[in-house]
Amino acid sequence: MFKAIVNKLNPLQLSCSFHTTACLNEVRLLTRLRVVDNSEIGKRAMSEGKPPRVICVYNKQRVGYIGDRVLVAIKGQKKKGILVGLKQTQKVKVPKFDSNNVVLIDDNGTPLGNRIHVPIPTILRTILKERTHAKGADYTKLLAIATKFV
Amino acid sequence: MDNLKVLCSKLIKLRVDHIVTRSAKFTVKYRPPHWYAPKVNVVKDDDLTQDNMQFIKEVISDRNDSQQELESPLVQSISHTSQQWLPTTRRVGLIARKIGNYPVWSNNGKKMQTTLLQVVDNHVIKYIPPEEFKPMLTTERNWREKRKLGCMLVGSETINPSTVTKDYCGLFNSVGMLPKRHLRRFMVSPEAALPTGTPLFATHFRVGDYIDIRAKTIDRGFQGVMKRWGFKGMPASHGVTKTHRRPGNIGSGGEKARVWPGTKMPGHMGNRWRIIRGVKILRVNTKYNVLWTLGVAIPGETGAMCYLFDTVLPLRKLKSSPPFPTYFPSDDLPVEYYDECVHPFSDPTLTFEET
Amino acid sequence: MNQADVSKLVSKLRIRVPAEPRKLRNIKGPEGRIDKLRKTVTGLIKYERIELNSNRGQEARQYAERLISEAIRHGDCHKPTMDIADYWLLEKELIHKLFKVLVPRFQDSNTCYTRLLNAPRIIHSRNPDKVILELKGNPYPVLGSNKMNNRFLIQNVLLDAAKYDYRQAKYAEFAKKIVNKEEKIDTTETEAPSIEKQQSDDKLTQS
Amino acid sequence: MSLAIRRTTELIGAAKWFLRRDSRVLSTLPEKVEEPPAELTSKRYRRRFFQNEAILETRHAYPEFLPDPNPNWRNSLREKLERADMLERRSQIDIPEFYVGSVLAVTISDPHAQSKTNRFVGICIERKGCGLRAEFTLRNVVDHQGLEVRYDLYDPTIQSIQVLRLEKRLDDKLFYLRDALPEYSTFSFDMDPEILPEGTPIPVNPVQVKLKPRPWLERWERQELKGVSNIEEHLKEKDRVRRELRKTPWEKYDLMKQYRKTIPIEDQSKIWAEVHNQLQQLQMARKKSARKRTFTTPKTQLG
Repeated sequence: MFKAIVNKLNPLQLSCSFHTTACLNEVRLLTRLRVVDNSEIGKRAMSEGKPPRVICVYNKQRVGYIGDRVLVAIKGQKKKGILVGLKQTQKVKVPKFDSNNVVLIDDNGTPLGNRIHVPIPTILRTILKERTHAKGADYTKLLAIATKFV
Repeated sequence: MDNLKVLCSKLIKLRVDHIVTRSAKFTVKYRPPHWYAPKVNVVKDDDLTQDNMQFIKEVISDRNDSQQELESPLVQSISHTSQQWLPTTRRVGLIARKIGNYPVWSNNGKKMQTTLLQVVDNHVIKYIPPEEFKPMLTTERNWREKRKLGCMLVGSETINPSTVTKDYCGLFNSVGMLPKRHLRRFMVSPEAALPTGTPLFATHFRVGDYIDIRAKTIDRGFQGVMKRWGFKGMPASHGVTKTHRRPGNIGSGGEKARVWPGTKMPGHMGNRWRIIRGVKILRVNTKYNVLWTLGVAIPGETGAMCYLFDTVLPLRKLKSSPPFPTYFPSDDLPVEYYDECVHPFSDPTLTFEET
Repeated sequence: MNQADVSKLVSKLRIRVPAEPRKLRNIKGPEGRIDKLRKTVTGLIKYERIELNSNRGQEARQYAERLISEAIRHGDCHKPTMDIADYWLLEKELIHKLFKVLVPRFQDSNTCYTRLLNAPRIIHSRNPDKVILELKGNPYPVLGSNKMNNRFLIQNVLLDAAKYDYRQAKYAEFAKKIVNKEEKIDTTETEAPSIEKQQSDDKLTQS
Repeated sequence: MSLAIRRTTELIGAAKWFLRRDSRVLSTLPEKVEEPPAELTSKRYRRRFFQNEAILETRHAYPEFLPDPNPNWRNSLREKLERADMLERRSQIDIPEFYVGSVLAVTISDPHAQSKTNRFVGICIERKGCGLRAEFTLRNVVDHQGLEVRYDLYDPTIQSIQVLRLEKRLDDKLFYLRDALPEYSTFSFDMDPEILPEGTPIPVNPVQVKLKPRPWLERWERQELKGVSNIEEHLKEKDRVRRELRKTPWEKYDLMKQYRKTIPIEDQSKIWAEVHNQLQQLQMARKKSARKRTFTTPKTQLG
């Protein structure tokens, strides 16, 4: 309600005028992500202006790096996702993205959507192959729905 | 008058007693090794004429040239001393200067940071066999009998003899060498002994070998606990006042109500001798005598001196015989030696094959 | 490692430049520091010899050297150099002095343009160390020791004698070598000439 | 013959000197006091100076050959070895001359990719580091997604660096493209290389980008950027006041600060004298191969 009034008062100012993110651009608890696949829930969340928030990063550092699994809160549901692009400064030859991108998956590693509409770093191919175990979840299905690699 | 005499005698006794009590407690803690001589610069204030200054320079350069012309004494002695290298023998080390670091790339495309160590003008000054070697006093009792290693003095970087003391200069003059800026002892097995004047080169070590490096760390002065020991400090806000970078508690109460020895506290950081063990040699330049070693953790800033010797780590020890007792000087060497994991810059671009 | 700035070209200073600049304590911060140095540089150009606290003297020396080297390199037709001179010299008539007097004076010199000497210090005093900063070629009497080289001092007499002996020995050896070579050519013998160990000077071994 | 050449060079030097004098007469600034012996020396000095200047111009194209100016990290032998290694790498692949603002296409051999090679096209927004540590960053917008890739210039996995558009921009660093509208950093991957006629100076692109509304990644208003047009629209009074307070006009005149950031001429000319010949030869070889390529391509099309 209040936000709507503020938006009406100054239509140019779309968001608050100061930074609310950490300067390192790390993906940590409660970071907003951008869903880049065409899953139904993801598309709706992004179009409504309610991007998902990280509620758990499945690694020891609790900071998400490229290819890490995260648990996100999206549209009142808990979904798992894989980080496929980061804002943080990357190593040489690994692309740095302008937004933190996530692809939603289910527990078996199958993506919820069937297309990814942004480029994906090639290093993800190696990382996801390493993470995949014979009897566990198969994350390499994500690579099959990618449209472009950089 | 009598009173004064009595007082004086009492005082004398007092003084004598005092000294006696002190001397009973007094022990020799440190005596510098016998080859150590102070090396302070002589203040040059003799009003010499221009002509005589020139003359002194000429003599020094002549002596320098004559030393350069001397060939390695190994040439004569190597033929009859055919000692075999064993895993237990200890070879002589090198004195090197840290000249910076830059990356090299490995064969799988990974970037590796390397430190460059330049072996500058190293010569064997003297060998003292184990029987004659009497090092400084220590608290250990039977230490001297156990000693089976000889002492090898190695010097690096010839300097102007008029800039060092007579004592220091005499040490080199007695063996017919010009004084060196850095003098260092290496403990070696008797079979690895070398004659005086043997030049040591970077090829003393091979690529792929592991070495230990001893050097002085960067002097950082008096530092607090956060920098010196990596403590976390305390929060910047939330009601915290005046204690953002302080150590906090340093002890508990009760019987342990004191500061325990070894507690990490603020103090002087750096400027102390440290050894980094098991550093791999990736590349050797024979023209400039430069070693490329893996990693940037070699102590000291750029331009610091460091001492290199074969590693003592059991798993990285030398497997096969290195150049023993040292590298035998010869012509027709390749300028560069590369380890097999290193991609030389003169090689064509790396490509990966599809699997 | 940072890339060097390529937009500007500067001449090398002939003095040792420390890696870090010295902080001159000032209430106005970095701006006040530059103001202080401007006053000092102006004073140096004006009076050619000044006495200062050591840290300020060491710092002002670098700026004065840079100013003169810029003036020599670009001359007075270069707008940015004029701007710099205008900023650093608070008294504007000194700009003329810089370009008309100091530039011709230092144009062909191979050494630095200024001299920094330690001023005499009162022992056990709590005053800061003082230095004397001067431009070279100034009209004042020379500071520091002005000892003439005396040929008749004992060390010079001894060295003269040693020099004579040394040179004689050297020439003799040269002559011997040449004779040996000639003999070699004549008889084609393969004997290497014995290298005599050069006599070392007493003075050298002592010092 | 050689004497005649020397004569002509002397004449040219004298002519240049006269020109300088004339301009000085015209200007209102006071003329320098001149003495006959000083004239000769200054003439010789100037001639040497002009010869030197040509070599020194190389510094813009190959800034990574200059070492870090921090005296604590400098060592002449290490710098020499490093330069030798750089030239050896340059003899293997053609690393062209490019600047911040040029559009490049980089092909690397990538063990992660399916075809084991990877090509990226983008505008160079930053060049940093010296020696073998030299890096550059490319930026592009692909599928409405901004991307930046950092490359080591002397990485042996780089197969080729191709300059698609050789030009400079108004600023040294183009980080503001991250906050600019995406069309300013969008470049298609199948862009054709634009060939500059030989001998032309590098063109400066005077384009001024439009920034998106705030929030921004950095405080662009404080950086005195020339390549941004609409920075004032997004500022409030508070920002303008803060900008005025943070200005450091004296830094322009801090002579020692400049000195500590640069390598002096005497050191530079030594470095360039060492590498200039080899760089020139590499450049010639590159031109030759480029000419060959232009001749061979129509043939293949016909066949």
